[in-house]
Amino acid sequence: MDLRDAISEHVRDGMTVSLEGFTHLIPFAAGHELIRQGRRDLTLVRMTPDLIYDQLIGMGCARKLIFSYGGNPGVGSLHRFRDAVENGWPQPLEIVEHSHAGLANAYAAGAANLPFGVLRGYAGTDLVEHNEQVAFVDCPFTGEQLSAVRAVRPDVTVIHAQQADRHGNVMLWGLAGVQKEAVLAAEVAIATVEEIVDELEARPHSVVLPAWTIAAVCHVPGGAHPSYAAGYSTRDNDFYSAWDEIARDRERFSEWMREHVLSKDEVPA
Amino acid sequence: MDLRDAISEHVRDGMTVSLEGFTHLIPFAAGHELIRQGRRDLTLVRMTPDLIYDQLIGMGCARKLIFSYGGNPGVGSLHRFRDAVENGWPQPLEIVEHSHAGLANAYAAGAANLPFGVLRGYAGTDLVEHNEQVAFVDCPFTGEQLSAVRAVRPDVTVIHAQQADRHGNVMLWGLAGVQKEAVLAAEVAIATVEEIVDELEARPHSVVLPAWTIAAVCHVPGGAHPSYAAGYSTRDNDFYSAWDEIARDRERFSEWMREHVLSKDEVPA
Amino acid sequence: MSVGEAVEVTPEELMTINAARELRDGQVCLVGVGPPNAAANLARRLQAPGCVLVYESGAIGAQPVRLPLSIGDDDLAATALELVSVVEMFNLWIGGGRIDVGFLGAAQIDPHANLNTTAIGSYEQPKVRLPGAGGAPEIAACAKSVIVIARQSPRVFVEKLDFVTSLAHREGHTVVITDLGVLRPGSDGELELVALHPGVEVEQAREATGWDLRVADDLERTEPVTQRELDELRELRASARR
Amino acid sequence: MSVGEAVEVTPEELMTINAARELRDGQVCLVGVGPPNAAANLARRLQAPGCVLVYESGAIGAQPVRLPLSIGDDDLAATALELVSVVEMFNLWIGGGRIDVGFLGAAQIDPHANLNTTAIGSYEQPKVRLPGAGGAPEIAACAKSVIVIARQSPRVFVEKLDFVTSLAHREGHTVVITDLGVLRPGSDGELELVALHPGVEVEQAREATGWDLRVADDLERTEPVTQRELDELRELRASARR
Repeated sequence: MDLRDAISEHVRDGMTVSLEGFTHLIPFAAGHELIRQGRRDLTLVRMTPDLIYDQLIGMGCARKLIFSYGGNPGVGSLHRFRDAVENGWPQPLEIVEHSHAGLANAYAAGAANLPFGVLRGYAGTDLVEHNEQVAFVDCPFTGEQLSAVRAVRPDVTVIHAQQADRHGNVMLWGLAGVQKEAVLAAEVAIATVEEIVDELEARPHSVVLPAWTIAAVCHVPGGAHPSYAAGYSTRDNDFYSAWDEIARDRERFSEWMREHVLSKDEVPA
Repeated sequence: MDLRDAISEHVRDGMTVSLEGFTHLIPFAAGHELIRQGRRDLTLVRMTPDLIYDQLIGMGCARKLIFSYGGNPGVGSLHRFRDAVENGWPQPLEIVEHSHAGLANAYAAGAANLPFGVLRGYAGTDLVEHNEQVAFVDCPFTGEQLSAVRAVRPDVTVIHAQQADRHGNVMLWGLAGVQKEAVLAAEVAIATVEEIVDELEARPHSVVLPAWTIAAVCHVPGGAHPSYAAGYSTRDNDFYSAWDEIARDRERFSEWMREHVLSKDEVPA
Repeated sequence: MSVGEAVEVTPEELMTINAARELRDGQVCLVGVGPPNAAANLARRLQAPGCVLVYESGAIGAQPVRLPLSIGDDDLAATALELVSVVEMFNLWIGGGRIDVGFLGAAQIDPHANLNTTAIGSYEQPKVRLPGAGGAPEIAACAKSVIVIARQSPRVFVEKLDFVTSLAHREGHTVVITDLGVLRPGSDGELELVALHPGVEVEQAREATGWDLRVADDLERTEPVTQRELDELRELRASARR
Repeated sequence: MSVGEAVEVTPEELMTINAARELRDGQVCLVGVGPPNAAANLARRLQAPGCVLVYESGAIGAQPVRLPLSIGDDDLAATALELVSVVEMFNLWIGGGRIDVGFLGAAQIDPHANLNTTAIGSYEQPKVRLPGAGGAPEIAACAKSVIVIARQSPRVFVEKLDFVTSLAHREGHTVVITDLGVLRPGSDGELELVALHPGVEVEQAREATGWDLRVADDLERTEPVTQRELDELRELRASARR
């Protein structure tokens, strides 16, 4: 399926959308397509907003962000995220802020069709008072108090994977992040893939999402750049570093997006 | 390490012991060693007691059983388990009875160092009133009532795996059951393995338990028989069928155990 | 037992074939040992080649060549699209509501299709201690629909269960297939006889039920077992012994 | 900055090398990006070759040849003993209490070693919006011990945090390594200066702390950085750029 069609069919303004991938396999091409189609008022969910949500936020696609770590890993700030939170540019951004463990368990609860997940952590931190999706429960056996996170159930989850077969089964391998949970927690899932193969062959650390869990598979080689797909590409660390300068300035950011995203057609940056 | 030494060093009378493996990779040799060493008053934990606990129960090793399905899969009853529950032979057996989902989540909670796990299910069933390790919790966000299971934390978990390397890292593959959770929930874990290799090589669906999670690795080829180790053996379905006759009669059972377990030395049945 | 014109079938074959007929292409089926296993694999050889088999042992999309004897056979793992841990199977796949059809059996079934697989007699001092719950409570609670396979007799179809192991009473979601016919819950949840197998009379079904059995106004007949259905089932069964 | 006799090091090198010295062979270390990453990999090249590196991205027992730039580099996955999902990493490995040493950084640290990585100024209208929690709260709560690496200045070492992101104040479990020296919590949990790096005076440390800094009676000196430590660290750093 064409990525353009998959996005326009499944993602509407105001929806809750998760583009997952923990450093590895981030679905940049799908994020760019959301930008090109001008989606607005999205609630974006991602553990690490990373450059992809920096771009979506800077382009005014997001009303709300549910996240757990908003930095440029190994580089520094996400300037568009910061500008939105600090100065409301290009529009105010409501934030719902978890720890990694909290948001991972919120996805896992969603995938298990449970209304909440239980974990240690949060106690004593200021995260609790600023996030209504965190609460406490008492263990019915020991009385110990634990934290609870409200399940995340995205309307649409998008992932990037290495392969799909002709039946639409999707396989990824390497660092698998929370993609399985994010896909299974969602109403609808879309996968972009590096390659369509006749037959998937299980391999070390491979994760398969059966065709009946994925609404649309789109063939988008390089769709994770500047993130990477193990076996197909390597992380473009230079671009991650360069982004710091690009995103620091509103003008330069907008210009870069015009040149590299808005004027392109399904080609990753 | 010698299996005899591993068992005698780590398992003492009265302990809570889990020998896991879901149809595949059941640690029979270790169970037989427990019988030979005459362990008593054990609390045995296993989702499917299977023939291995039928043998331990019939030999009087168990005071209590925590389980979720006490049948001979595809064959019928576990007669020694039934005789203990129905007639208290050779001694009364206290039972704590879960559903599969309940006990699996009890292991998972134990492995996560949480006092309880949350799931759907149990509501409306009579399991609840007969199992104090099941309770209910209210979702702090939606008010929905869900069931909770008390974490299982065995003193010792024993598993059988295909391979270990010379550092003591253990690898299994194929149907992985709840072994990872059972190992990580336990105070101490013992693994019997088919083969010791120089270097583990990850393969499709392989699960590695690092050396620092396993107290003792014992080289016991065939240690899962009549269960199996994918890549090394196949399930001895004939023995599972034959067990029905052997275990039906107390005398015949005792004789079989004398001949095939008590008089042997670390040789699986 | 003589059914329809010519084909001779055992009660278990009759139940298995009628259960197999319930399955549709593309459905995701959670399969246990015994008749469910045979029914699901039979359906894949007949009208539902694209029926997806899921085993609680962790095999998703298994395509066993031979009929597996246990749900943990290597053939299931080796042919599966994916393997997952048992915890993941129950939490993300069964609990997550991804099973279209779950199969259940029972030693006792009540008028609302609740099931007992735990004990006959009292729980503390059972006359017969049964295997217990296994995956049944969650399959009953979380699968989109449930097929119960059970021989119909007053000892099995009882007014009140000795022990409630699983609740499979959700309306429109449950079908009970017996050696005499087919039952489905009515609008109030009580089971109703909706079809009889060829050659079976209503009175037989009533006598084989431990309560006053409701019979649908438009009681139907199940289609006679065809030679093809029987041949495929027997070949499947034989394959398990090879 | 001149340290000891001869070796010239930057403040970050000084902190990294002193953090690396804390690690012991066989310890399981949860490693983040930046100095922790360098410190843990440096320790593996020096006194702790058997130190086990765990990355929250899911790599257990990673043995990167080059210093990884992000915690999700392919080199980590390719050399790891095992890969797990992020949910499993946080629940079974970090939450399960299997980490011996966790590394944390902070924009602000208070007298009880609580950490702020969320925001400077008010939360709703921050002067500086920082990345946020990440894995820090659970690492702080669940690791058996914690090493905090932070440049010592009154802006960082503050009496009261603008935001409490993580609580790392458990007695005996925390060490704070700065460019001036080493701090550990005393019996009441308040941080105490226990060592100064060579050439640093107590007064410098006091001035660089936003509260009245406690100094241990038996204040020690850290060992001067050796040429070998520095060479290994610089080679490691250079490897990241290759």
